[in-house]
Amino acid sequence: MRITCPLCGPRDRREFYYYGSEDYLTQPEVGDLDAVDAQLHLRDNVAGRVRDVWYHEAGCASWLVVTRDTVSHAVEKVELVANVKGILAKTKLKGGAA
Amino acid sequence: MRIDGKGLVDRSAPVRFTFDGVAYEGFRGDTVASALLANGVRVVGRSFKYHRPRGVLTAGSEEPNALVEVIEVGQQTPNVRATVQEIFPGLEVKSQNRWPSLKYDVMAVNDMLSPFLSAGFYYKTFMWPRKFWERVYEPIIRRAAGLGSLSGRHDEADYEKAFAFCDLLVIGAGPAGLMAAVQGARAGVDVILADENPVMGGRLLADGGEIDGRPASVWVAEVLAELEAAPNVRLMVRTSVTGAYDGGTFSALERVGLHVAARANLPRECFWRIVAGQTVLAAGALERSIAFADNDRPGVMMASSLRAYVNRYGVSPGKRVTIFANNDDARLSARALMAAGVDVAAIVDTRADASTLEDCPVYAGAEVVGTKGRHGLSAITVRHRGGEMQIETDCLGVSGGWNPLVHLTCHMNGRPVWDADLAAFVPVAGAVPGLHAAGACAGVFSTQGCLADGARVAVLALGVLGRAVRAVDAPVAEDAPYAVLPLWEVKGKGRAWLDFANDVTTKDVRLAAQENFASVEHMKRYTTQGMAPDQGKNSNVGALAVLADATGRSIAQTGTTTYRAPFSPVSIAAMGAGGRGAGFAPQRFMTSHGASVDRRAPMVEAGLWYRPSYFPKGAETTWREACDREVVMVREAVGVCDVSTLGKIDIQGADAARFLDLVYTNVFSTLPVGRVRYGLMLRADGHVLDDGTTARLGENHYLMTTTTAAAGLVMRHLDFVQQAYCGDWDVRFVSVTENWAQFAVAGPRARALLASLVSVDLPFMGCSRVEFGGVGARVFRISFSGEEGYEIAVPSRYGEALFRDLVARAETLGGGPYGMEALNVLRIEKGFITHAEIDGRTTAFDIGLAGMISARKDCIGKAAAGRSGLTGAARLQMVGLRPVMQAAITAGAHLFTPGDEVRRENDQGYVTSVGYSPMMEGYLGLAFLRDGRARIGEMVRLVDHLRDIDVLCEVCDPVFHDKEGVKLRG
Amino acid sequence: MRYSGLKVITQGLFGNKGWGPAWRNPAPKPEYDAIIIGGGGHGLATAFYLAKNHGLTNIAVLEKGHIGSGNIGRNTTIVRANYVLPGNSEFYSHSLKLWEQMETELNYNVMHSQRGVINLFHSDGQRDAAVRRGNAMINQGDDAELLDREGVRALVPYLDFEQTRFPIYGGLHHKRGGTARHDAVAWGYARGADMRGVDLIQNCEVTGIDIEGGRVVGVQTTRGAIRARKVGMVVAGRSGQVAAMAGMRLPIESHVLQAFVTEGLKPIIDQVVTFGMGHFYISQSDKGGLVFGGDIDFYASYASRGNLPMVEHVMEAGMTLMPMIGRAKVLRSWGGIMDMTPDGSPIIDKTPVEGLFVDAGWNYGGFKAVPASGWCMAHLMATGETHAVASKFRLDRFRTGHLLDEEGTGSQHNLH
Amino acid sequence: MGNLIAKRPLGVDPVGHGDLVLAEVDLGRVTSVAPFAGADVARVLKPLVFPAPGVVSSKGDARLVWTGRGQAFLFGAVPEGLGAVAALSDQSDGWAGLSLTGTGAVDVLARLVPLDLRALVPGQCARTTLGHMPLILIAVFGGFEVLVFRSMARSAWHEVEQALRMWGARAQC
Repeated sequence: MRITCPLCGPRDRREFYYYGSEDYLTQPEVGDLDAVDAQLHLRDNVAGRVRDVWYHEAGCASWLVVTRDTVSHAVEKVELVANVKGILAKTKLKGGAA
Repeated sequence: MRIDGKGLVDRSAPVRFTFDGVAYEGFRGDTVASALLANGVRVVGRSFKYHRPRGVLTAGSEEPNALVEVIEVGQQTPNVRATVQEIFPGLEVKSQNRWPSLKYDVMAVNDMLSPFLSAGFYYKTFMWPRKFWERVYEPIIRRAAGLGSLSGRHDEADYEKAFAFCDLLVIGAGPAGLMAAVQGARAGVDVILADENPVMGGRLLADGGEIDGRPASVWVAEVLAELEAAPNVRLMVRTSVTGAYDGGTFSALERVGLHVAARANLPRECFWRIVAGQTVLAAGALERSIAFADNDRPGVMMASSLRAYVNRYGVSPGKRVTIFANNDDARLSARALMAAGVDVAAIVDTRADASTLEDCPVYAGAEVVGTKGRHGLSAITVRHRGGEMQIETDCLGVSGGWNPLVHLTCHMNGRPVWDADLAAFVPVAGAVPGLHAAGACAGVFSTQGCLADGARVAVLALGVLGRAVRAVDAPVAEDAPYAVLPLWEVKGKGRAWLDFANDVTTKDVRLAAQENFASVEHMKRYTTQGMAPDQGKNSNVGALAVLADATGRSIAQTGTTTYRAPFSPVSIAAMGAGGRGAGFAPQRFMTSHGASVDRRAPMVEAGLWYRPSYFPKGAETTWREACDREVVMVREAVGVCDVSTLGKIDIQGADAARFLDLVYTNVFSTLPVGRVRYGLMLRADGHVLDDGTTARLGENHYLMTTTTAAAGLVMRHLDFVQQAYCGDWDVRFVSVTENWAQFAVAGPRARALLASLVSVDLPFMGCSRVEFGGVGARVFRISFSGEEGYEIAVPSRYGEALFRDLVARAETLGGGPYGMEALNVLRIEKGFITHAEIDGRTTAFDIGLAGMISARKDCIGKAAAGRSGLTGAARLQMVGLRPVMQAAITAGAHLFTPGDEVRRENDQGYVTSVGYSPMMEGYLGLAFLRDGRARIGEMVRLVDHLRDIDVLCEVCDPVFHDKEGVKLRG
Repeated sequence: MRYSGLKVITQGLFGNKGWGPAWRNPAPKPEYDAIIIGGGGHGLATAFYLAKNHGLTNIAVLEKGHIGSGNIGRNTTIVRANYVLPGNSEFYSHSLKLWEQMETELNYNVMHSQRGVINLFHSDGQRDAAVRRGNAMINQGDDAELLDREGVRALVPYLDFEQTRFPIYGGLHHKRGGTARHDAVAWGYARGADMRGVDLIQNCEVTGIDIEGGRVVGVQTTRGAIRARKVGMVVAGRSGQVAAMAGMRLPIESHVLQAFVTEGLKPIIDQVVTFGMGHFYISQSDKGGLVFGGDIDFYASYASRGNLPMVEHVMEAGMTLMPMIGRAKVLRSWGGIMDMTPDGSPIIDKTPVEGLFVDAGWNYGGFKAVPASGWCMAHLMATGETHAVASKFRLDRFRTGHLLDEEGTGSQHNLH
Repeated sequence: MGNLIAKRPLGVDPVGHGDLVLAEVDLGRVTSVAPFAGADVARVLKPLVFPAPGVVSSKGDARLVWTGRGQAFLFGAVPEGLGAVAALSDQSDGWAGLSLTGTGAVDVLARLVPLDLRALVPGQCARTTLGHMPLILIAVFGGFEVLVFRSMARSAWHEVEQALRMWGARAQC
């Protein structure tokens, strides 16, 4: 399997670490157990097109959202997590006392 | 029998080798099979189940019968295809799966018992008495089964792996593959042409026909010369492409050193990972057999292999040969044999309208119904229109038609489709993205057709690569239509083999159907057909045709089993090249490694790192003596320990403080510059990820420390949090673990030691930049031992020198170096945790640090940590344990309430860490105990069944040493 | 027809003409008392125990392909009861006891071979973890024995004790652990269920789950609608898709686990050996093939095939641990689709839909669980009550934080 | 205290086959540079430029080698004022440098590096792996510079050296 890192170009799967569904990108608010469940556990688990989160661990250290097919393993699109719009909006970040 | 003037072997280079201890002579270019056939050796192995004598069946890697062991000094390779193994001087080959000898094999008794050994018989018996399975039945079955043997000795040979990249990969160098490669070469793209044979040309060399009116081998040589001269072409011989994977990645096995005697540094095999833009699969086709009674005798061979032996090796496999076929292609073999002067006794053609042009008896509409010959074929029985007759013959070439080698097209779950005209499965286009089948593997069987198809498909692939080219003109070659009348089995009495390698007959397949193992997968698994070393290459289509017949379905309805990688077997050593010994994972050495080894410290693995276990001294004979001394040394004087393996992450930026507040449970934005704070990090799921200290080096500059084990994990986590949640924050971080060598100096005399080096006055949890003789260094006043402690960091190049210097200074103060054992005791005495305690299931609540989750802010994992299951009295909580009567205790023991029966239902917890405290003259333990903090002062029963320990312990606060932290603060 | 050695001989004497079908091919009825979706090991065992233990025989197993075509036919056949956490311990202990009587119970030789499982450890810390595990096994009533380095050497002398990257400190020996012939387990349960009247309906894919007023009333299939007031989803690998038909999201992500078998070899590996540091395990089948594997490929997949990085990792692990297998040739690789849960432990529970039950999330440990899973799922479907040994396998435990995380790797589906 | 003695990560002599040479190289001063958000690093870096992914910016002996997302390694002196616009960390002691130059350098590294090395030409670099080790690979004239973690230098040397030996034996075959 090869993934085209937006920074490094096409690379072998061995350079990447897989985290899981893009559900992980939504940080839950304290007290919202539904959101915790949704972030950490419940999955659509589609046999087909999914968006999941990878890390170019042996490369540029970018976190990536990879759009691909879980049946054919075809990779359709690779984006930098940092560039994926809407993540920050979905995450009502309360951290950072400073 | 060698035929003069035929074959491509080097007649000027005789090669001697042995088979079962007998010396034989062949020529350079021979395989073991061709050389043995040339020497008239017919029986080369015994079959898997019935131990019937077996001879060479094919001339290729699909060989199911002629599997042998290649013997080296102290090592052997089992299940080597005699049809692939090239001979070289000194080669030693042995037959296998027989005892005591190939000729007289005791297990051949199985052949007599065959009525009771039908498909799946073992599922119906051997059930009583129950204990007999492991003790009696299974050992007998295991010994009888299996083929060759491993030596049981480490494989010390060299193997390698490599990566290759190309625009166009061409698999197979027969007519289609050569044309495709030429097309690619001329288009100027990077081409790799891989072929499993030692010489390229494929069936052009075996068939021995003509191209453009000249011998095909001449055309092959010209094409190869062109390809070899092209800088953009890489020719890979002896290279079998074994698997198709995602993204245009293919695996391939190159036999690098198997055709020569072993020599230093020459790898036996190389496992290639080839990444191709586009791929032309020109793998060819395999001839298939016809099942008839006793069709497994030595001397019964595939018809096409006969001409391969004649044309490639100059060998006739028999003196008086017959051909049994249902198609025209087999006539090529008859003609090749006759042209070489071999007596062809007859052609038995199943087709009533078969031509009778050959210069030998041709029986049209006839079938072979039986064979004779105990250790090799002596006669066949033919049923023809006029009745039955016997023909004396020592070699029978069988052809049931051809099966395209669709395997690689199916490695991504594709299924081939049935082509009724060809009576064969053909590949489906697009089943492997970027891979295009050409020639015989696409169902094009004439030489002319293959040549043209190779060019056509290469043009298609080049088009995808953006190179619009015209197909080069194919040369003129044989272009006969492929005429076949399907016949899978000759029905009649006796056993008719489908799968030679696993001894599966048509009866077995019919029995499977009778018992309703009617799906092709059920039949395969019930009969084991297709599960032998040839993976059914010789039998799958025939077997499912018989199954289709038995179940009243068509072959297309019956379908195939799944084709899976590897196409041909690949040694574990090749795919695992580099993994041997220490190669499995990189070794990480601290700068003090050599200095520790100099002091005879046993170096033990800590993840990928090596750390000193202890530093033996004088007459000490056990690790405990050294450890006890080192602990006392730190408690009473001063000790030095290399802690460089801890992860160090340099964090900078205007939002660095805010970022740390997000990833740590506690607050770091309030930490003054020049101070250090202990921090706790949670995973997103609210469990403890890691702990460590972080120093504030400047207003916007922090240095984070992680545990050794979690260094990589934490880096990944920080990258995630930053990129996913706060990509717009101004924070930058980079690992500086490797850049700094860091040493702990701990003990009541640590301050004195430090003072001898540098003048610095640090408060507890303070840090400062210092200089040693021009070298910039950092000092942190932190402690993992409970004593006054400092950690001194210098650039790694100075690490060894500083370690030696610190140890020397410590020794003048009554101290010295200490290792992991002492470090562990010291931290247990102090109740400090390691990953023995934070094992991934632990919450902040469990370790008594729930208060560290700041209420003033959010942090990663806080939401999930709020789940009811992560806190409360039902959780196991960390406590200290002290055994009564100074008994020994052990980590891994479980805890019970005294008086309770020792069983799972009453389990109260377990011990994570144990050390012997020389200061307290007794064992101390850290443990997780149900509702533990409420039970301090109570007694628990500690039970370690595995080490026969059963003692009462007092539950204590986990901090045994200096509870108030007086010594720590100095 | 009862199987026995005598029957094999008498049938053999008469050309094996008398063996009848191992199971029938019934047409689906319009209605059953209960339906099991999934004719794999767990589904067949559920049907068998519904019939045998609870007398429920008007039931059907619906299988989209042929029975045993999922992970029961695509695993490395290891049977063991060596879990550390309460909740898992009692379940796998119960399962192992059922394995030990399976041949008698099914009158089918599943070749359950208690040849022993050796889990190696490579550091003091790993020894402590192994001891904790071994003690948990003994506390549960199962067997465990601690081997030191020499103890390991006596049993498996071919390991590389000198040069391997992570030195062998010792091992945890679970003598009652071992292997079984995977397909035979499916066939044995299928035959047993069929004999008790269960309809095994192959080539029957469920395409919808009919729910009325919050309770299940039947299923839609490629062979028509079938009514039932109780439906069990036992479709590991495809749990997410089937649950979606009932409008549910499960705490499951599907992953591919590869495994490998070599050409047949004379006996050389007599136990199951596992190498935790290298994520590698191996045994030798009765036919002689070395059967081995490693970790999942780590990315969500339904492809039932994997990629080279994990292939190579597994082979490299084999070469550092036991380089004597270097000359063995891998004959075949395959991939199974695993229901991976966030804590690595399974689910046997009711669902929010009345009458709809789920048995899922077996990660890569489902084979050894087959009998107890069937036993407990049958109990749940028949009585509506969770069986005592499966009481922790609740669907809502992730949400509440009552996790069964044997590996301690946290809520990440692919890390267990 | 007296001066501390500096040690090289490996301290080994070059090995080779034909004109192909594997040697340890002194990397000199190495500083990781990660520009702060919105900061004008271009002005300070001149004549070097902050490199695009996979690119080496060089002028004389000074080189700025891209090493990851938002990060480059500066080989040589640190320009004044750079610390105000970028996070700087000393990496001079964190990495071991090997050089592999001469005929066959691509073939030998192809045993260990999962990249099409023919496509990596001087002026380019890559973050990838050497076997199982993190790698900064820099294409230079006639070969490559191979940067690995200092602690892994021995393993890296061993693996490249072994690949070189086997490649040499093949060449003689």
